[in-house]
Amino acid sequence: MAILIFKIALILILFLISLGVAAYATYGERKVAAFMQDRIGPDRAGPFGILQPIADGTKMFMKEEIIPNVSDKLLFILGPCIFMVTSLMTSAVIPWGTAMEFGGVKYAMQVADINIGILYVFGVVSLGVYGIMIGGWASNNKFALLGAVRASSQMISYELAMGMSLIAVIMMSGSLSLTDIVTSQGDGKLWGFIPVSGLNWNIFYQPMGFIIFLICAFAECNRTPFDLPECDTELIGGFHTEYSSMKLGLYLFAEYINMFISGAIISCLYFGGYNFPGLSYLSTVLNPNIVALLSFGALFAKAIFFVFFFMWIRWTIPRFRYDQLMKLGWQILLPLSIINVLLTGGILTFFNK
Amino acid sequence: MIQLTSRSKVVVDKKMSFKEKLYLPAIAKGMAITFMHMFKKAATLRYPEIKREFAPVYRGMHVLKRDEEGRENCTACGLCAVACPAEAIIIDGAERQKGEEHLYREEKYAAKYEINMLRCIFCGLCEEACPKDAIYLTDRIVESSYTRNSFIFGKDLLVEKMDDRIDISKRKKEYHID
Amino acid sequence: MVQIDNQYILTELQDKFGERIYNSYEPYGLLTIELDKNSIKEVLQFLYDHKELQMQFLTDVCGIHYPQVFGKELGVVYHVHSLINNVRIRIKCFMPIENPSIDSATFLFSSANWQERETFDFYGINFIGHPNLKRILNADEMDYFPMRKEYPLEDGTRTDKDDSYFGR
Amino acid sequence: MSDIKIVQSPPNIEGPGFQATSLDKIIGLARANSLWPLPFATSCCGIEFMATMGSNYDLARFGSERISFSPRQADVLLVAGTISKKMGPVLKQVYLQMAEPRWVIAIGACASSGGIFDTYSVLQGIDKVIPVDVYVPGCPPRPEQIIDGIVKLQEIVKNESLRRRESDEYKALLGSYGIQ
Amino acid sequence: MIESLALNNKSEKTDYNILNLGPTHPATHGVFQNILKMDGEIIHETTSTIGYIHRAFEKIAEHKPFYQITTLTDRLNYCSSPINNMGWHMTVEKLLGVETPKRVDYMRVIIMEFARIADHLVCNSIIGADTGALTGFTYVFQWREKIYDIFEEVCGARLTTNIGRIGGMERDFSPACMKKMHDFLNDFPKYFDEFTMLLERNRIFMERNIGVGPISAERALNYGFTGPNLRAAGVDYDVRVMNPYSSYQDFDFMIPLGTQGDTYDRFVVRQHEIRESLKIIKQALNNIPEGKFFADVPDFFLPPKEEVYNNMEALIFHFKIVMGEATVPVGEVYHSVEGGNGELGFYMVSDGGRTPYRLHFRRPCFISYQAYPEMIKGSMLSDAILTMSSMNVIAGELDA
Repeated sequence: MAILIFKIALILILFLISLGVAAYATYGERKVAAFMQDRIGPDRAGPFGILQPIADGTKMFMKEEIIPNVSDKLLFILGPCIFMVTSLMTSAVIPWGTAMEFGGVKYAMQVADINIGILYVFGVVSLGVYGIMIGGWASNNKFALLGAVRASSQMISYELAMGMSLIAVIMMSGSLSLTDIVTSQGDGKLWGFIPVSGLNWNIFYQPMGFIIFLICAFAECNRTPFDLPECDTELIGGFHTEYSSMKLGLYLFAEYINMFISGAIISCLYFGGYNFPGLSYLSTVLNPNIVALLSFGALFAKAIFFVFFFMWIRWTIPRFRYDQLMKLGWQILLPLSIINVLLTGGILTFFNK
Repeated sequence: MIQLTSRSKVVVDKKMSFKEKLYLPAIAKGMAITFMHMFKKAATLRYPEIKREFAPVYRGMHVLKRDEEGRENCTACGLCAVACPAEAIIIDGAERQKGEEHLYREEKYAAKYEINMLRCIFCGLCEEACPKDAIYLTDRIVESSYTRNSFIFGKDLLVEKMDDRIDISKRKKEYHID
Repeated sequence: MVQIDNQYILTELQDKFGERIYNSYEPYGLLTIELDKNSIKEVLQFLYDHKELQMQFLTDVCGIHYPQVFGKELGVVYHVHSLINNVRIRIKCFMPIENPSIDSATFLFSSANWQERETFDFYGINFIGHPNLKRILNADEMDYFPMRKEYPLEDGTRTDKDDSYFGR
Repeated sequence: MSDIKIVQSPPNIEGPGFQATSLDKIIGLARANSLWPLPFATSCCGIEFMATMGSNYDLARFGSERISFSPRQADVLLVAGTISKKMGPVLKQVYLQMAEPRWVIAIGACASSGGIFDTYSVLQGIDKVIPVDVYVPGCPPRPEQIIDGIVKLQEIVKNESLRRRESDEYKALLGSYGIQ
Repeated sequence: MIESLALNNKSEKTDYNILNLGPTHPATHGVFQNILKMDGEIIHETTSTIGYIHRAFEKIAEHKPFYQITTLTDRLNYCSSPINNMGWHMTVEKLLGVETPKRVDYMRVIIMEFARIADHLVCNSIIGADTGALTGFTYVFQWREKIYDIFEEVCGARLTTNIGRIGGMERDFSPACMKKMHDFLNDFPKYFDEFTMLLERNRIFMERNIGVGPISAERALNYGFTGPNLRAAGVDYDVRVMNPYSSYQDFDFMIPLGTQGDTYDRFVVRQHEIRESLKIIKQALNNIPEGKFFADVPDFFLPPKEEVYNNMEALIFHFKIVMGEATVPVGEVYHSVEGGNGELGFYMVSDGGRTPYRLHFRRPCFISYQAYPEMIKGSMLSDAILTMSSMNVIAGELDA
């Protein structure tokens, strides 16, 4: 019973955090963009403009909802819902921190520790594209349709390379469970000879895999340089051209949640998740609950850094063209990720003999 | 390729070096640039609070000048209205009556002087056309408003207030005639 | 190597076309010829193919309207440029306002396409052989040719001016 | 934020049913700080609008930097530049596609009144086809003036009652433009 | 047999997608409408409709005295209005047979080259923005702002400048203005390099642009291309060199050339033209001669205000000029300058009246934009948008 309460509480907290992060990521995006462009950014709504997301949200709620006459109404409403739900669901298998302890019972800071966590992430993420697809198709607008088609083909091509790059990580940890992958990145000997504490991260073993995974994550989140499904200058708004009011808000929100979650997943896979130097020492001296919060903080900070990184990239580089994107996905990233798998396998067998 | 002069040179190089082919170096360089800009002082002026200084010759809202004794300079000759490409100026002239010498400098004066600020393109031709030192454009901007009628500026808004003289000496042109 | 100047061009043209060149003069140094409108195609082709001249750049096409010249009310003015020799020539063709028509230059210059459409739009000059002669700048529904001198500039929808001042 | 002075509500939002309640005020405040523009930039004023978006003036400070080119998502239609008679129906179409509440700013002499183009082909002010909330003079207006226009519009938005869009006056206003 | 069937199928494909791009599409930057017939994302056929901001410049010009037409030329190519202004003044001066002093020429060159920089900055930063890199746009717009400051210091306006007068300049450069110009020359190149580094050799950007919307030199000439677009195709036609006006023969500069006439060529050519313009401005600022800033044309150049107040003769000239009653020779004149987008020509017919009898603008955008359907045929939607922004089609100039 207690575990149920804990899990429900965790789900609620994660839900709120995701939403809060997404809301403030919109603000962060605007501020980051502004600073990179020598501007100030929103600063009128509240001190430093921190109420900006609230203003935006309120406005969107109060805006008139337009459902085009020519659209498929059910699907039109379903699209943003699917997108939002899937983006929120992904966070379920992420180990957010070390275990908490209440009354001598340990509670893992993870909604569901399923032993195929990674596969679950993949499954849910690939469902997300249905949200875009359905929304774009139901709008009955050519720009939206083009955006939807671009989105789905992009997702399909990049998921492959993403999966291949992950296989290398799975080979190293020998498990599909995210918890195992994270714990294996704690203490140990880096490259087999440098003793480290909480820094035995996969990034040091899998730099190429990381880059491939990162690029694919960009593509999965529809962020520049892969924001073809919604690029302003070509498709106006892409798949969400016809959406107004909060349905548009859901799309925009979900995009930022996706960014946050992929930041968290990247951290878990390559940057040690909640591990940080000195974690094992602290857990011996401090209350486990405080340690759990600290480790959660570490993961959170890493995820936020990646959100920033996403924005940084967005405001720096141009986007690809559709055919170049396909070429990059199939002709460069996929072979590279296969090579990565082969290399990893070779090295593993060579050294672990 | 057709060569017409001897002063031309092909400047485009479409061959990518290996480093350029790698994508990442150029991206990293770009990211470094944008990152450095994060710590630069923003170029922004917070406009309604901090106002940018305009050039002294800026062509903003018009003013109908008075002379040192506070008399209106305008003599309603109509040259400004003729010179206006937007035909935004309407003048009604009237004869100066006895006892009004302290109000108007010339024998004729503009009983009605209206500029339609929405039509006006602030080209400054009226200022140039004025032979009587009467109309000037100033470095003040015309504020936006809610109705079209509120942009018809009559003499009440245009004639310079005695307690708020506008210095236009910097606008006057200097001619170096040898 | 021949000296390419206005005189040379004029002689070449007169040798070839003779009487069909009605008039020629050089305002501000630019050779201008008035041409029989039926020979515009031939002249443009001649200038284009001429070994020395190579007038292969059509700078400009525009119309003009002289309502008081009877029988020659509408005109088309061509500016042709030889980039190699850096020489220009202006060709004018006039035609009566009833059923004005002239051969299109699109057979030689792709750039003539829109310029002729514009001229048609403004003056109603019919370019024979033009691939797509319809209005370009104005709305298709327009039923007059606005640049002809008899049509006013304003459409009378402006409400905020008083025309009684200063002879406007 | 603090030193924005309270002004009299502008003339076109006064009248019965227009007095803002406190809920209205909060929502008005939110809306005013999140005016997403749809730049309908046709000519010179469009370039000045770009300058307004640029670093030196930064429209983002007013929460308005998220340009939405899709009319469904925009709150304020910024008409910048000459609207010819050929363009008029397009402009009206865009206005119709926008979701309520929607506002219109006419930027520059051409959009507001026709400017120097008193000709057969130019619409003498966009208020001939759609209702306009704020006029910005100038040809083209300085970025300061465009920001002024946005600030003036924010005043309208802040003080607008939520019921205004259902009121008869508003319907009559739209009706006069042939919008049901 | 099977092959021919497949071919047949391809050629008889009838279900094309029709996509209406514009007139308010964001990438069209205003008012161009292109109806694209598309096969997936490949453009098969394009129909361009223009005229959405037709403002009847030529008709207005027939109703306005000469000095008021400057305000019209401002609004032709509003990205580089000073060039248009100067071109118009030079046309009238050519008609009147006025010789301008060297100082006027140099001042004009400085202003025109600044305008060219401003124009090319807009174009290139918009190419960047259309590829998705918005930041470069904000960087160079700060410098465009500085050019505006200079214009403001010279004439009092930022964009539609109404700069210069028939027979000279409106006023001399003020010391503050000179300082701003020198500051610009000193600081701008560094920041411009930054912009260049962001885009020019970035593989993503290069791949987006190379081979996009190409046009061969022959086709470009046939389509009447001029300016950077023609030079990108590899023809070094530049009015400043071929028919120097306003003392351009005094300056040493190079004509940058492209090879294929694709978007990348156009981008790089413009980048280099900015650098060349800087060179010209530097030379002009260093060698600017002393002297009057107006020519001796009492019939057109307004006398000093003090003279007007006190001197009857000056007052009469003043009235004559403003009323537009100065005598003009009868005749016709064609003058062209190198505008932001190419040869900007003015063909004026004067009948001796107060207004031109006929004034035709040779608008480079209008003429070169016709090639657009041909240039984007067979390319993708994204390419079409880049091609359009790289041609720098300015609506005001296109529709007149």
